[in-house]
Amino acid sequence: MHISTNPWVWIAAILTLAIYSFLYKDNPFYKFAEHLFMGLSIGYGAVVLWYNSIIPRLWNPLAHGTSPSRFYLLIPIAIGLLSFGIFSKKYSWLIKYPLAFSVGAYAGFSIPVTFEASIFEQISGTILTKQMMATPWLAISNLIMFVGVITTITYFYFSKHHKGLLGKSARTGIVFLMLAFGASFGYTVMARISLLIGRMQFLLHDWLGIIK
Amino acid sequence: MLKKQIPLAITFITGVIIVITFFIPHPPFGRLQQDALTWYSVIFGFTMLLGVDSLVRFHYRKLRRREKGWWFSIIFYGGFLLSFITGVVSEVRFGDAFNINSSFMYFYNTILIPLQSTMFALLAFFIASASYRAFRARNIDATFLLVTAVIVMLGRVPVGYMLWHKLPNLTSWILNVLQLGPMRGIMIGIALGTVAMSLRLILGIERTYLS
Amino acid sequence: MILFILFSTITVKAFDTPNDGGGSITIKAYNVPETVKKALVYRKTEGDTTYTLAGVMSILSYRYVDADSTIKNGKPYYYRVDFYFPDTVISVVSDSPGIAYAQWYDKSKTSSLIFLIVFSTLVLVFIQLAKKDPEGLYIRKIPALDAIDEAVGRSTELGKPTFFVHGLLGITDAGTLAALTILRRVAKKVAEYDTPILVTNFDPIVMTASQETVKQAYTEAGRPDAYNEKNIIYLTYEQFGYTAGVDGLMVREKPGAIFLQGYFFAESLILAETGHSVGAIQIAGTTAKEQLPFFVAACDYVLIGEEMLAASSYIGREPVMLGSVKGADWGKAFLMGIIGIGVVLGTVGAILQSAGNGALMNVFEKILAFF
Amino acid sequence: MGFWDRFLKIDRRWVFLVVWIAVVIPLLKPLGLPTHITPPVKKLYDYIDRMEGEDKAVFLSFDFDPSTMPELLPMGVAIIRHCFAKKIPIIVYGGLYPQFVGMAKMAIDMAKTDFPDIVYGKDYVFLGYVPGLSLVILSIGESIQGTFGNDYFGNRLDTLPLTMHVDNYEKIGIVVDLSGSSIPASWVAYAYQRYGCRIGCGTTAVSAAQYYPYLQTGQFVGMLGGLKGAAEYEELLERNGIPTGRRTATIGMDAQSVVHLLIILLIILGNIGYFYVRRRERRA
Repeated sequence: MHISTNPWVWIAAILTLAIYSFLYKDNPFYKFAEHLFMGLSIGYGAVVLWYNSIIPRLWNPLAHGTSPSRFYLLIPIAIGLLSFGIFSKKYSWLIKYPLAFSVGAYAGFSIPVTFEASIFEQISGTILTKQMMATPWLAISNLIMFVGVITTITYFYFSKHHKGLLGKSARTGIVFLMLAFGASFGYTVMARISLLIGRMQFLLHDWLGIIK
Repeated sequence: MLKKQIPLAITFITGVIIVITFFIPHPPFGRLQQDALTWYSVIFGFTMLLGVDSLVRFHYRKLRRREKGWWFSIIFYGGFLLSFITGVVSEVRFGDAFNINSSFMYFYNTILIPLQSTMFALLAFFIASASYRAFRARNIDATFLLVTAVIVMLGRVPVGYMLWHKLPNLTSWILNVLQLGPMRGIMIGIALGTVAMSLRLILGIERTYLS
Repeated sequence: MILFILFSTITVKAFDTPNDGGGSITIKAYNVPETVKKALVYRKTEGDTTYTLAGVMSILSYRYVDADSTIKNGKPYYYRVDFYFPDTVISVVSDSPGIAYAQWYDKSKTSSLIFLIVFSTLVLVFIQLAKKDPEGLYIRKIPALDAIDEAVGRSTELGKPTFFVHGLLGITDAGTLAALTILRRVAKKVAEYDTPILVTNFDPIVMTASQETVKQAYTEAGRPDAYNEKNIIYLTYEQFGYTAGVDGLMVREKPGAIFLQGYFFAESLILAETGHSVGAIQIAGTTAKEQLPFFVAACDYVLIGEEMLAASSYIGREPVMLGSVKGADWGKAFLMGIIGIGVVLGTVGAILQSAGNGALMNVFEKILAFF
Repeated sequence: MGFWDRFLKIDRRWVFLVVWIAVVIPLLKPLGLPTHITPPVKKLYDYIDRMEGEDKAVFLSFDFDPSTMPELLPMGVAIIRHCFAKKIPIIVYGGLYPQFVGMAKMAIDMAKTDFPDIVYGKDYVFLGYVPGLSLVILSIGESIQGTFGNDYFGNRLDTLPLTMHVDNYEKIGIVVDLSGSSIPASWVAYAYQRYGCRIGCGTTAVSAAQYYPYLQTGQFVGMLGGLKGAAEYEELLERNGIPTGRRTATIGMDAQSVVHLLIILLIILGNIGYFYVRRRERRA
């Protein structure tokens, strides 16, 4: 056994144990670690927001920029400030302005971006090419993949009765969906357990030095 | 008018301008798209600030009223100030808060990270308890899900190979083929649903957000 | 001498960078021998006597995009590229000057434009048709939405509260907007049955929207007096803090029905597991495809991806909304048609190509390249 | 109340305890389950292995933070060890986001221990963070010296023998990106599709599924998926006589096997109880 002499390892280990104590029951140690974690990560988030957004996007252009158009940046700041209206009963409707802009902008951006990034990419991946049919096994696999795409889409067909061919296809689509969910389930479980193992190795190796 | 029509008009105009300028590189339109993105991120920054602000106020209220567990709010403020102040100090000292030698990154690596990964690792325990309490083969669909999950879980560890040496291959095939199709289908569905939703928002048909 | 002939075949072309807002010229080199080690691009304009260094050309793609801030539209720029070989340096001058222009239309985005037009037209046409003939509209059953009444009803019978848990994204997310519509339906039922509701929020803006939504639902149900703003609570703007908060409420209040609606991350499993353990009927909905498996395994009903986005049409049954859903469905049919045509063309093309006729394969490859 | 009723109502803390034991025991007493090598890992290993003696470098990018560290860090350590043992020059890049650089530092420190004759600047170089995200990937195609200027320690890159020689993708045999996000796709889009540089990928178990198509199309040379991928790479090092140090991933895999079996068992038991109780209630 080689117990760590590094105080930071000790701090990390104690905090790790404090969080695990939640598994027994909610207790002051867990609450302590949880609140510390919340405070640190919000503070961290604030620093990241400050240095990655506010400084390069607002401060630098406004303070050091030369182009006259930089003062347009004051408009979104003014709109953004309206958000703080929600803290007052009387002026809470002011938030509708930044909201209206955000929703409009987000919707506007998402339309072409969704086409390019999600739809086209998925479709061009689904259209079977010659390479995808190179061997019989590959051909069968890709055919199954193709059926999976089509039947899943038909499951999300809302404006028609799901009966007859559409009904059968939608039903197959659900089965495909469940198989896919099962696969993704298995993978996610694996990842979470890997994390747990990582933490345990930290406790047993880095901190207590029980395992080599 | 001030509370409904004008916001709707703002949504419509912003949305339409951004969609159209996507296709026009010629100035000033090409730049408009970029500017709108900057505006959006600035305004979005405020909504994030609002979240942080609400949280800070929440704990302030708890402290002032000495609500149950108020002293945890002191811990919250302690953590908040610790990372915020070290962030500022590191920026001044190193010119970059993210410099590996800065105290900010040191706190990040030695405290925040272990806390974060421990939080995520808690999920392993919940998965185990959900496995026997909640994951039920209620119907044939749920059965498909659970059986596939079990195959994948076995196929990705050495035990699976020992049980049946083709299991890893079957797992890869499930992931490559069986999973790919439906995931694509679901993505196409969500994408089309999002576009339809965006159109409804721009046209002012969907206006829940203004209620 | 042989080397010289080899080198002299290099040509350099300078042209306006396509599909941009101007201020940029592309320089491309052709027939460059692979032995080249480095290629530097120099620029001069009318009136300059010497070239100045513009940048380093990629020796894999043999392309350099000169977007220097000094470049003005409509003005000719002359380029020289120096190719460094192990033993010599060859300078090649572009055969004509490059002139930058701004384009009015980005050709590389044609496919998006076509889809945008087709899709919006479909949606708009069906909205118009729906307005004219509201009777002819149909929407398939979505069991998870039908189960709302049952869940709230059962919760009332048991004398337990109903929980509505928002996801972690803000109000611009399509899933959050859909969740608000679902909340409205839930709140209306709750008001009718006169049973308590608790709405938990992650985001302060979503919280104000939720307050308005619930208030309206109570008014619609004719019970504005029963609305209590304190039932819509803000928890925290931090993932695990939120999870712990909701968990604690579930364990203490033992709700009879739980709605988990919106975009969730890793916490989905913890919430669903705790909800299941207190014996509540759970109706989940999310567009987060990574979290769907956990909801499907642990909840009674789940709105899967797009089902959630169709919720506002399903619940409201307004012709305009239903029309947009129908339009989106035709969009799906259109996409499936394209995939189908692509597959047929590709297969037939491949067969014909192996028989010596590559024309169809060319068409197919053009279609693929279109995306 | 019968056995199954009580079993289904068991306090979940007992389950937590069993999970705890299932993780700790294999860590304390490794079972030594054999590691089966899968083709994507073998391909990546072989590709790097064949670079021995060639005049090209491996470019290893650490694009992850501690939340995925248990899965991805052992991959980084194993690949660095591979390069050190075979004297394949390696550029370790601290990643596209500033938070990632600590991971790379840790991996180098862990890998260095068994290779005393490795010289900094000649055998490996450590690059730090520069802003620009995908633009960084693009501009490495033009010039590494131009993009970074200095290494992580502040040395000018044009003074280090390795980076004097390797200045863009032309001299990079492979870029290996370790990430659980969409960043490997950016490396494919910019480094592979624009500059033809080959890409390998190490990713989390969760993300591996989404990257299988990249393997199929050959956009990735090979791929390490999750802790298992890392364990396979460690196994390949071991088989080829390369010092592996502490085989973090392999040790972890034993625990992983046991916990997977436990969870499967819990699902089965839970469902047996569920069906038993349901059938009895139907009869009643």
